[in-house]
Amino acid sequence: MVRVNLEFSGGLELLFDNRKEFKDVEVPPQKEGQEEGIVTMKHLINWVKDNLLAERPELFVMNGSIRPGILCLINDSDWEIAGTLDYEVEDQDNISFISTLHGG
Amino acid sequence: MVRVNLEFSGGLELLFDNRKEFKDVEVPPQKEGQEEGIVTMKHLINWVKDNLLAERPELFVMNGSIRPGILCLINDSDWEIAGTLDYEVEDQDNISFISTLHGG
Amino acid sequence: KIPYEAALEPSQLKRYSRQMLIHNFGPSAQSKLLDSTILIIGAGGLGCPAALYLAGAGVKKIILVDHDVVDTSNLHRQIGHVEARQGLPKVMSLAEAIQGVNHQVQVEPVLAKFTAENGVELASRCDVVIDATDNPATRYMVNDACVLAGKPLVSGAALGMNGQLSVYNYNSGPCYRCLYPQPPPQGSVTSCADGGVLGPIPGVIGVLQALETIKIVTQVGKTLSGRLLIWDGEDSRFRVVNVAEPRSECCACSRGEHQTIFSLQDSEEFCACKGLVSMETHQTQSKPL
Amino acid sequence: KIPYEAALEPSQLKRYSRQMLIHNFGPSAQSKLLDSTILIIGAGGLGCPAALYLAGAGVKKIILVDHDVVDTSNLHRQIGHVEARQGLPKVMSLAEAIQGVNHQVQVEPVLAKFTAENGVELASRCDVVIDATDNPATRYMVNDACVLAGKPLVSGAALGMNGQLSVYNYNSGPCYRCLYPQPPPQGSVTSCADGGVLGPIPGVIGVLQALETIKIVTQVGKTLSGRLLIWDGEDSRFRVVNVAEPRSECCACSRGEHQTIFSLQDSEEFCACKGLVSMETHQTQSKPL
Ligand SMILES: [Zn+2]
Ligand SMILES: [Zn+2]
Repeated sequence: MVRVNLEFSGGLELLFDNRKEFKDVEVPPQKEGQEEGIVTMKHLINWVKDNLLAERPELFVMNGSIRPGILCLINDSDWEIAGTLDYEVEDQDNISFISTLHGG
Repeated sequence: MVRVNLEFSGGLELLFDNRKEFKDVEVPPQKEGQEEGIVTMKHLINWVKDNLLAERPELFVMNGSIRPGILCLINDSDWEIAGTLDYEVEDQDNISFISTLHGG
Repeated sequence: KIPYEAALEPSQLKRYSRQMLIHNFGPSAQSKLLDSTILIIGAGGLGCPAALYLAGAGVKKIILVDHDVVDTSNLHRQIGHVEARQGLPKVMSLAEAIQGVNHQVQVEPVLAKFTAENGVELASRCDVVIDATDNPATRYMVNDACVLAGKPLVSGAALGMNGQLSVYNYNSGPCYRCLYPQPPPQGSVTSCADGGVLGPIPGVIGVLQALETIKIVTQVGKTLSGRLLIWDGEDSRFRVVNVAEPRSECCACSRGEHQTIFSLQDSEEFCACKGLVSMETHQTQSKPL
Repeated sequence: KIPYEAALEPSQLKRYSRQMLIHNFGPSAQSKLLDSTILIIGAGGLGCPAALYLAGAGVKKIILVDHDVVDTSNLHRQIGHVEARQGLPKVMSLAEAIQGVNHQVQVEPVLAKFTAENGVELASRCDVVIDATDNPATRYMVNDACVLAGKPLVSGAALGMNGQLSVYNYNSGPCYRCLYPQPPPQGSVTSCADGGVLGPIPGVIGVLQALETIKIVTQVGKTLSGRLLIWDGEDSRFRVVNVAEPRSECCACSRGEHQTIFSLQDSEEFCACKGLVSMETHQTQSKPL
């Protein structure tokens, strides 16, 4: 079990009942395979889809990851730096999902 | 001895040889009176004046505190919230001094 | 009950359609804007962008206060003025720019300083006050006028490559004096004429002043009341910090035994006694800091 | 060696005096600005404030690219346009506004889309490219033109009450494709015509684009290269986050076996194959998100 702070913004909050912040959320560890007991970003994204997402999952997940056009930040840095899907989430991590904007 | 991160901005850096950041600065504890061994903000301001300030001390300190027109932040909050001069500085505190602007 | 849309004319519906589409904004917020009067003190680097974006957003009326004329050295940052209007009063020049963007907005140009004589009356006639001035004496007086008239104050400042912004006297938050009870001593204040300023610095802060004003009028979003934006444009660093609660011994807003400002004459005396003068930008003699 | 001041005419000295006073800026930075050409793609909500502040700052030349005309629904945020110029091409309208602010700035209005045919040639003729467009297809093409021509890209975006800004292809930092290798799928992109936008949002981002451009041209300060500004105007929250290093398998900028973009025709094919279309704002059919 890890406790994390989740955030959805840039318009993405509309998929989450217009809620931008989920503080101190308990995410249960994954149960399958070699990674039992830990929470990877892959697992967390799936858990968010099943438990927090209010509508249109195709606008949040795609091919087992987040949909292209969504930025993911782990503790205010691009999740690429941390290792994307394989990153093991730690207690009190701040994880943000932000829609990339194209308007002007 | 405490180690703190100091910052001067909003134009105040001009008094510090145009240097905005002093990372991991060692400030020795005060030696007098009942507060021996600790570092209060009052002591830190005095120490900064004597050890880091490059010019025109009258633009940094006044009547034993910082000059009116300088904001002090302790860990990104107004130092009023922490207790101003009496606050006891802790290791790795981020302390910022920022000149208040009036131009437009 | 007539829906809000019905209250908007077809030309308004089209003009404001893009902002009415925003989630949480909509026609009710637009109607509040169309009914609001904004006082902008200073028609310079901050006041120009603030006024133009509020005109675009469709406020009912903008009152502009400034005593200065358009100078060549203003043009790099005061984008409501153009070369052809050099020498004209800034309030007339900016009024013309506002009307060009949106003729439905009423403009009242006041060619005067903001003083103890006109301050409270001007603040009383508006919904939000924007401090876009350039010196501490006027900033204290604008604050006191807002406290006396009970109006929210959106206060911006810019110098060099740094900007600051907050909202005062709003939503049980502090006033400007709560944050700055003591004025800066003489000789410690740098003006844009002394220290210089890069155009986009007041540009960003002025546009943000328009945004905070829109948020106050429409009650959409969370304003900077109780918080202060500190922006270093040189490093592209933005910080929003929490400031202290209203000061219980504030001489302006505490409404208790510590209150000493009961009129703008008291405010004027405070400034005189502290050596603060309402300086002309081009006449300042202070040292650069 | 002639001092830089001598290279400036008296009228320029006065006009730019306020920015030349800034510590670390000075006449040498001003001379670089006076010698710079900036390409602005999009003369709308972002392009208007970016162009006006660059004109004020005194760049040598601004090339404006846009194929659209001024519409009533633009006026709330596109402050380079006025009611009297509705129906005119945006590049002509904004050119007129630029000349009003500073007739010494040369303006080249290009009434066209930014395409595979004209893109690299336009980028090659400037020092910095500003992406002020409104759709992902053009954003990929603008990025690729910058990589092919070796020019820094200042890229801004705005929607609803949110803004984003970064600098790409500069100072060994990543390009736009390094950050966004996969384009958003069809139906997931929201335009300002769908989702709405509050005027000050592109206002702030556009002014910040002018500032980042000035910093690149003058080499003063630290740009947003390798960092991304994420701004929530509803809550007044600003975050500057670190983004990853240039992607070694980037199809545009990696210059290795993974490079597949060798011309803007390749870029066009990429967009076509990914279903990205260079949409007109008023023709989009995508769902609101
Ligand atoms: Zn107060
Ligand atoms: Zn790349």
